[in-house]
Amino acid sequence: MRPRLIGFLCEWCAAKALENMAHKRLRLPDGFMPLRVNCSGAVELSLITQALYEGASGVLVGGCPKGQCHYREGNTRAAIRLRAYRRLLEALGLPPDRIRAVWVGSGEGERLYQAIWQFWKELTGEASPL
Amino acid sequence: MKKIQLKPLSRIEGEASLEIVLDDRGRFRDLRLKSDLFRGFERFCVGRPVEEMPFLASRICGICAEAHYLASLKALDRIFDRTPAPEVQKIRQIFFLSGFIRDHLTVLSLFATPDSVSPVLSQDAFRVLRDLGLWRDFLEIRKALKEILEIVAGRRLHGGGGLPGGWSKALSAEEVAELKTASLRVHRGVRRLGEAWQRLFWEASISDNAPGFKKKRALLALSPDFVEGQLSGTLRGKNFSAEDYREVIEETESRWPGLKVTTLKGKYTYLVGPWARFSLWPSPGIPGLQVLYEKTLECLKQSKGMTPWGMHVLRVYELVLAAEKLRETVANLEEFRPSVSGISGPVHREGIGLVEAPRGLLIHHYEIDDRGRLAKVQIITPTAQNYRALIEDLEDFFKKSKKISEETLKQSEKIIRAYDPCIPCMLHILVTSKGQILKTAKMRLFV
Amino acid sequence: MKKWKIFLCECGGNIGEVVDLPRVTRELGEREIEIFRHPFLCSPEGQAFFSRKARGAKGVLVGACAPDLHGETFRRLLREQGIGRLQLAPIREEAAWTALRNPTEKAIRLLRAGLAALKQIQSFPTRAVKPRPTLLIIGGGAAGITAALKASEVGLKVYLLEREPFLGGKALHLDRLYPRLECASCVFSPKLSSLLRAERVEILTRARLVGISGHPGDFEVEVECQPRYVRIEECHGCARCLSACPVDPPAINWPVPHPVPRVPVINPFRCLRFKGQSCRRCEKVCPRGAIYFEDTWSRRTLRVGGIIVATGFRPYPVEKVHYYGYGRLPEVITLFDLEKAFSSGTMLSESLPKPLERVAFVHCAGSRDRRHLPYCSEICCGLALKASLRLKELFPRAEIYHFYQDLRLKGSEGEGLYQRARARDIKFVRGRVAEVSEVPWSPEDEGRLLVLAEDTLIMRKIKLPVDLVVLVPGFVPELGARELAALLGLCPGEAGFFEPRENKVDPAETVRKGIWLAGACSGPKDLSETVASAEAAALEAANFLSRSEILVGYPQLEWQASSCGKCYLCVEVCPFQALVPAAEGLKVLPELCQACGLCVSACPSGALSLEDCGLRESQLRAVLG
Amino acid sequence: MRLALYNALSCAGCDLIFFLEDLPEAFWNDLEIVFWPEVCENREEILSHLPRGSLEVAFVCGAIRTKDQERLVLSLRERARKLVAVGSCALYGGIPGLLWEKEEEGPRPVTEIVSCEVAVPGCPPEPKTLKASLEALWEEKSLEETSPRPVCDECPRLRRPFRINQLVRFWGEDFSQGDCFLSLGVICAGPVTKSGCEAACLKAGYPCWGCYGPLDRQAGERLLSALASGVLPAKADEFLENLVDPVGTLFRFFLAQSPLVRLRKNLEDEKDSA
Repeated sequence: MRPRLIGFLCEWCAAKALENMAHKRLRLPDGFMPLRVNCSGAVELSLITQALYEGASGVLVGGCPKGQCHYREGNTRAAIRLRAYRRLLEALGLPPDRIRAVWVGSGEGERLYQAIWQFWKELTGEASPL
Repeated sequence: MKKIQLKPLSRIEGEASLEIVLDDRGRFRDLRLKSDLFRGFERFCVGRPVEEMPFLASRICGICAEAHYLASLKALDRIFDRTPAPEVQKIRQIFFLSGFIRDHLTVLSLFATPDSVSPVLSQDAFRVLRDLGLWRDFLEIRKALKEILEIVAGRRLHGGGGLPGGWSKALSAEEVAELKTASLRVHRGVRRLGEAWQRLFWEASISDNAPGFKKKRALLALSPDFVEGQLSGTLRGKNFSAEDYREVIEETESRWPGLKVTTLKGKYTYLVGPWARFSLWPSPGIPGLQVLYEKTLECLKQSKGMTPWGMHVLRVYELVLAAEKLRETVANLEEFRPSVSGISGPVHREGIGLVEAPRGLLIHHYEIDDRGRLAKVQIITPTAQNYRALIEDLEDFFKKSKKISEETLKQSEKIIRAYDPCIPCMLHILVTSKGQILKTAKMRLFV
Repeated sequence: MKKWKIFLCECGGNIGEVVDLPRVTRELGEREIEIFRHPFLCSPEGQAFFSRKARGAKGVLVGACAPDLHGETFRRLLREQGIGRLQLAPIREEAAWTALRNPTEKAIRLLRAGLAALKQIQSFPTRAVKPRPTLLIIGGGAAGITAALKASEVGLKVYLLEREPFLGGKALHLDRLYPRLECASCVFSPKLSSLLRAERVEILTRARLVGISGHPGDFEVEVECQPRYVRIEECHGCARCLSACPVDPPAINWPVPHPVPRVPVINPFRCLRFKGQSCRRCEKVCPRGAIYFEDTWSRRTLRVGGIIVATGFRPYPVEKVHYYGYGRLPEVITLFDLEKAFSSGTMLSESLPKPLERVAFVHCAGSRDRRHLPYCSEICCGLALKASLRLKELFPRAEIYHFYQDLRLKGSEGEGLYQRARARDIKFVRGRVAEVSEVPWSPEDEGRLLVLAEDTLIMRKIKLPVDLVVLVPGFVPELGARELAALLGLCPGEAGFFEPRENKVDPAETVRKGIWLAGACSGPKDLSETVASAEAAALEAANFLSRSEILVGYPQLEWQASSCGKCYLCVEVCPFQALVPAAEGLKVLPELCQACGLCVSACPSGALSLEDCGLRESQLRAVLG
Repeated sequence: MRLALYNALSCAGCDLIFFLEDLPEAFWNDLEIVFWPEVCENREEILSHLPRGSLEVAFVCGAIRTKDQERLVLSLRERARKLVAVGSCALYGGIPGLLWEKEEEGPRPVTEIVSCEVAVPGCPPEPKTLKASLEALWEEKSLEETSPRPVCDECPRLRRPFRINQLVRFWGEDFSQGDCFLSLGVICAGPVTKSGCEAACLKAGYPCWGCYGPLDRQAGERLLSALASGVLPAKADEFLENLVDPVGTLFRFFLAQSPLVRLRKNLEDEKDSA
């Protein structure tokens, strides 16, 4: 089942968005592994390093839209943190594009799906069947 | 064809081995110095914030860390266009001299002294020092130096304090008082040890038929002080001076394809270090030192040409000189509060820092990019500059020896020790002619 | 020996037919694990099965639907058994319904991750509290008023928060109601009056929410009130001050038809006193001494058990659709301008050009348009039709045209309304209006507007000179909705309307427990729908707040003194001020902590950890392995 | 006591000859130096004549880069009953570990090649640290590390809640005393670094460079995470712009043991095999 794409999804927005799409029976790549988190701002960078090291081809962090964090600025923190982390990867000669973020509300499942499939396509060449 | 390996060479700074190739009749054909100590500072320091460089430079060498630190700091002074205040200069001087004394102390006591006693005794340098009654002074000076460095730089090794044009560590009145006591302890100990060593080495040079060095060598040193002044040198009996090291030094291809060594312009092998300093510097004019100066001079005159023991005698002189300077600088020191401010960034793109490290002229040369990161780092260490002379002398020695015996090998190690090579210092300058750093696999040659 | 127990729900065929559950059982099987399967774990029979089988478990993993749906049920059942550890793996949404090729494989990995998490959690991250029987309602429009009435009737204390000086919202300006054309104020004003009589309702006007902390059942909210300069508790509403005011129209006034509260408000931008003059006329005539010029901005802290959000909607700012000329051409008005004019009676007097010979209603002004509102607001067609009938009543000789895309008339009586309009000779043209222009087509039309459109039924271009254009825009969330969403942690959808937890079956609930939605803040609604949704929200709130106890998240933020460097970055990072510096280093205030984990990811020394909510490396390994 | 010491890949600053005045008395009892190139004349061959477990203690004071170095360390491990890793190069790869940023491979920590009974962190270790470790070794105390504490524990600077306005380069302002460096925007590795140095650099007016090694394996990412959490959102762009050297700043002493550099190797291998 390689490759794997880990999705750290905020349980307030992104995970909800996924559920909404699931109710419409819209499909995601098998290698996409959603893991629910309290807040995108709670995703520790070491966990991302760990994910990459353990074999994830990519990590997608899904959080609430800008200004809409349930914890006020968790998503803002996450955004800054991920940008800094991508810079670190770049400096180490690692592909920064393996780390992405998507900011969606619970009603914006389509954008979440687009982001996942786009990422997946770039990782594997397999395009969305939708 | 046969190979003899001295692996590793004993009692030098850092690990290296000597490989001697003999022909079928057991005569010398070739030699190689090898080491695995390559770390690549000039490569991985690129991209680091320039202000971190003294800190990184210190890690090049644990033996002469203070010299690297100060050379780097001086390069930073240039880049940020800052002139250190007199008080800052004093503190830096104390920092540097303490390191200098510690370095010479290590070389003389642990590396050189065992060679001066009969081989039976020379198993373990600590025991030799104890047997000779030098141990207590040795430790006492070390303790005092440690105290000085901790006060001045926060730590006894790889300490900090350097800012462009300044120093970050404050010195209280009590600390200054402590420094004074400690510097006196150093001075006292060094004086005692110096006398003992002069006697010891003098005797050794008579009883030991140690090989001599080539007499006429070009010499190069920063003059007239360890940390200040300009380059001066002598080549074929003629003196010259220069502002910029690039006017006098060039890099040339070595015998081994792709590797570069430094020579004076015109491909002259040259020497840096105690011999160069002693020859090029004016007499110090410190009253307490005059006697020792003349004795040393005489000592050199009496031995025919320069010998390993002669080199060590010069080191003894420098040890005392440094202790005198340290005492003098500390005596004039006052309380200090750091007060550098208003630096908004680098002013110049390039900076060069020169100091007379214990082993000789040390050059740090940086270029930075527009975000204040190091773009080019060039470090020319004394060991690298002396390398060609060392190899020449070793080859001469082996060529002259009819047979390569255990004794010959011992003598060859004495030659190496007299040069006091510092392997960690040296092994970050492996640059191929294409400007690339050699990787491990190819890096079997000690250059 | 106690075992871990895994429950797999077939969810009818939803999971059972897609995921090979026997294989899942085989692959997850271990000595320490017992696995059960049930066709409908959430059914009464399934719950009984769950309770029976879970007995004595070390911890329970449920592979079923999304945690929000039945998580609470399973948690309650386990609590009865004294079992603290529960982990949910939503294999229905995350595997059965979404996996492209191999849902079984994916389900196995997700269950493994769940198991890894289960093995590490310590206990329930919850505690039981008695909710406060107090309700905060944000928004004093039709929804807020209805909810307030209903909630007070069942015995809840209600704080009704309104941003404006008077209650009523958009409903105040309605003239007639769709589809029966009854008089809006006849229907609505009794509600307003009963609110004034209602017990336990405290009205806070000119107020807005600025802060919230605490948890469902016991929120602490901070409210900021703008000064009214009139003491509500003193004023009797005699209105003497209105006529005493030298400014015209009066600077002290109630500029709405049915002011609730019946207390005027001083507009400091118009009042002479605030312009530095010494006028005190209103103060002098007031028999109650209610005038209070020194009034200032104030803040209040309220403790409430739950919150109903009823912030409503507003029409799309149609001036953005520049080719319709709103704001530029005086004869272009919106449906709401018209409605306001009707309700205040100004329609009959001065404001319209007479004679009114021809009027065009331009439907979908900005709606169903990617550049403006991509969606249909559903209720505007009916409102427009209703208004055109009223207009016809007032100007029987006027020709009325509706330019529409699709007429969407809701309810069984919508069609009747349409037939009535046809019978009154109101004309319908199917087609989008391209432009409203003031440049006349022929000299006799000088001074009239030109509506350019295409009749898509007969495929002919139309250039119609008219005297009045009524734009019918769609609806967007009320101003400040996004800020409120951020404050409350609600999830707005793409259009900015708040998303209910589940659209169909839980329209009043939000993702946050203890916060409900009423009225048009969750999407455009007409009055009847608004009232219905407000009643639903009130019912949900009453139900929740009258429980004897509820389970709330009890965050287990752990602070390890030995690793802490006391940099106090966490203190600043915490959005809820739940961390404070203390003599021993740091103090965690669990009642303020929301377990968001921001401090955990900010701590450089790893001194903070969320025992039960944190994501773990073992979970990662389970999905990656 | 039969003893061996090998400096491996290092600046030689952790060699015990720098600690002579601080070594515990027990060190000198019946000292027999078998291998220690800096102070005795025995060559490497001598080790091959020694039976397994015949050395009481062996010290390794640097990192490992070449096969020869690895061989020597393995041979020491085999012969020594106690192996002591001294200094940050030996434990984490140290400063030379930064070569991993520029090359496919760099030096590796000794602890990754052989197990060590005692680990003495620091660049160089403070005498106190070394002495404590050696005494524990002599007394056969197991050196189970109590959970390490950050350098901040010993730092004299003033701490209070803060946000980072912008990153400040350490090039000349007077920082000799005052508030926590992080709160001033100067990147300080103190919070992610093991204590034991008594915050020597901080007391000398310098931020911590991290020489005592990371508190745990996530230290680099943690520091970055903390900085990103502290920076004002409006200043995020400026912050990223001023983070000129993320690798050196975050992983200064322990890049060699970061999973990220291994990851790069994995990715390259993947590419090669593809």
